[in-house]
Amino acid sequence: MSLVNFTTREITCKIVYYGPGRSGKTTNLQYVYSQVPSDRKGQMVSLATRTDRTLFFDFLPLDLGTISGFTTKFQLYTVPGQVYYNATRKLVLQGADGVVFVADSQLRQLDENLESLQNLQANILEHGVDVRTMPMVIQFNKQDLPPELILTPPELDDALNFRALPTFPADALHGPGVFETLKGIAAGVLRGLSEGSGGIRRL
Amino acid sequence: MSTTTVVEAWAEAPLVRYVSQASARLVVVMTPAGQVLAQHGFARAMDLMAAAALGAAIMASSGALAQQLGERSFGALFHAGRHHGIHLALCPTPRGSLIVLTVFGRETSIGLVELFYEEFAAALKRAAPVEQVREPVLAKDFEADLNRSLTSLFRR
Amino acid sequence: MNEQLQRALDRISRVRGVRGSMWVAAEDGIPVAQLLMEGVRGKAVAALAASLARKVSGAAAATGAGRVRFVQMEAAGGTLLVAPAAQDLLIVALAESRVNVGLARLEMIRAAEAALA
Amino acid sequence: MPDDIRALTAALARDPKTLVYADLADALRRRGQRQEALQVALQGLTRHPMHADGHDCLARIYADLGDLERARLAWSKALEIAPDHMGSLRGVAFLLFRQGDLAAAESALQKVLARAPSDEGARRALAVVRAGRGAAGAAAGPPPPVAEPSPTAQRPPVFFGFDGATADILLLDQRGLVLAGGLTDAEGKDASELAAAALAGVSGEAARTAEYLGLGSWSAIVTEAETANLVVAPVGDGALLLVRRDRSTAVGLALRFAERARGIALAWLKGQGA
Repeated sequence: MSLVNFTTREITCKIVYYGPGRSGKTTNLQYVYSQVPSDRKGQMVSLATRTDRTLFFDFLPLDLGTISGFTTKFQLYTVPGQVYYNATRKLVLQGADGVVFVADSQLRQLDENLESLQNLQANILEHGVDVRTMPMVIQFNKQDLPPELILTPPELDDALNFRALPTFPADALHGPGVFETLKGIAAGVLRGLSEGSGGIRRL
Repeated sequence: MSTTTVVEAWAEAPLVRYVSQASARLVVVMTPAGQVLAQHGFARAMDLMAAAALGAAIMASSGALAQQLGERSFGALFHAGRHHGIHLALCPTPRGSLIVLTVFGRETSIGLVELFYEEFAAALKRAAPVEQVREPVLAKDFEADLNRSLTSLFRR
Repeated sequence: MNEQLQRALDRISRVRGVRGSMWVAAEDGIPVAQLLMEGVRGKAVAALAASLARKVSGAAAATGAGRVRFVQMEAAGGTLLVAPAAQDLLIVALAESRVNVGLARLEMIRAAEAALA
Repeated sequence: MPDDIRALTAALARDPKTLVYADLADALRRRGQRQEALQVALQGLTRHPMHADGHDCLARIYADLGDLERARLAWSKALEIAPDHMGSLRGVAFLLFRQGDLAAAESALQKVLARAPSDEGARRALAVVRAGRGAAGAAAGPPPPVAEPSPTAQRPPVFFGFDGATADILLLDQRGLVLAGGLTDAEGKDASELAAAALAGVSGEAARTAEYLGLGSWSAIVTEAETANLVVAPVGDGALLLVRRDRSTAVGLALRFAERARGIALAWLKGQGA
């Protein structure tokens, strides 16, 4: 749950980038890290294997600036994508204020996307949170690959987006879509802190 | 911010006392999700967040390991380094479970840290309020601010 | 090793007025072996005695007195005794004020020297 | 008002922008006017936030006031601005020593000596720190003789008539500042300040230990060491007495001697209005 410090007027939110293995979650964080001036970010912490696969999580603290008079900080986390790391995924997901689901647009990865999405829902449920109230966006990553290898955003929308969540086509390696995705999830999470919203509901 | 700062005021008095009793160099009180509630000794907010994220991760993974072994949880963890030691412990409070990470140097000892941590944990438990339903904090039109902030963040 | 440590504690605790004795890891301030009467907080005694011994050793060095063999802190409600031994161990005893310090000290220094061997 | 302080105050009044404030603050500190010193230093630093000498001076004032955390911060600031600032390097080493972090104190003193190999104070302190850490033979040889006169001569002769009045009896306050008496090292040189700094930590630790273990207030610590027996005892409100006796003196006798010295010290402190 977002942490609000009324004395210093600070908000801190935890955002988790979720998705199947090699869909580009870490790449999203790396791109953000490379673009943001150093006074607005902290060290990027990566707990990765020697082959650069995320072992536990990546972590990037980000200073978004002042919103409605509150200094707003985001903590971006990724989870390991591989199926057998579910225990760690569940740990990282704990206390998340919002989730970015990074889908791999490649046709041959469709099943992995679906499996990961189901796994996300199950893990959110296990934390006792009503999935429908968890701010979430979907990013269709790798849209830069040759058209014959990937599905188009409308096709992916049909296949993955049952809850009519905001979606963002992206090429995280080179940047397009990364910013829009972050903005989308930020808006979703902060809406939960604004007037007339119920926020995340526990079951 | 290199002395003590707190997000929730009730944590301040117990923390100040603990730091001085245990001669701790750095202390972070956080939620199991890695959100910082109070800290002492960090020079940069961003270093603090990374320490909290890693501390919460250690606690979470050792807790998961404990469960696999049929233990309820490990009460506290201690690592000794050449110049620093860390003490990491779970502290149940009415505000929910909290994690306390303590970094200490050779001027004190793990024995003293453990001794005074017990008092600290008890003080936190006494001081913590039950988590309350929160009033909305942001104005309805926060999105204009968000756009402006993100645009400057990405220098667009 | 463990048995030898325990035997030393037995002997020290037999001295009238001793409420508890323990071997303490000096650097960590943690009890290694202990024999305590009810109501004595072993962890607290170990942590505080080790810390006191360290500060006293620093002061002794600063006054040019050299390595410390025995420390005795007298207080209104009792006496704390500490003797540094080998392998970064301390032998610590908590006693009532009326304790025969000479006797307790003898047993402790003997134990410390035995641990050295 | 002594002349130096008057002259410095006048100089600062003529030109508030000068760096003289640091000298004035230090002069005030040396006279024991710590609050005034603090005010002058803080005001000066608002005008000269990058003045390393000013931060160094501020740190000394805090150290005298017993606020070691603020002292540490001020010295760190000075070293951020001027990494080779000798006063601050020495100050940091002193702090670490006083806090009992001998490992860190040793490396800090080595830094001082690397820049000023002829700093005798640092060399002696290093030898003591190493002895305290039990590093056999690590001491940097016996320190060469120092020409300066022993500062014990300038201290009040409170223990006049006692055996070892200026060599084996030391009265200090809770911040580790020498009040009276004196302590010499094996070469007969004054070691009072170093000993006082180390002892200040003992007093606080003893009080805490006695309190936590439910022993009430502490009355004495007797230490048998390799070459001497030491008795440390609280005197009145916050002062501390150290008595050093030869190893051959029975502990009981040393305690009686300390008790007599304590009586004298207490009477003297009362006379001082303390």
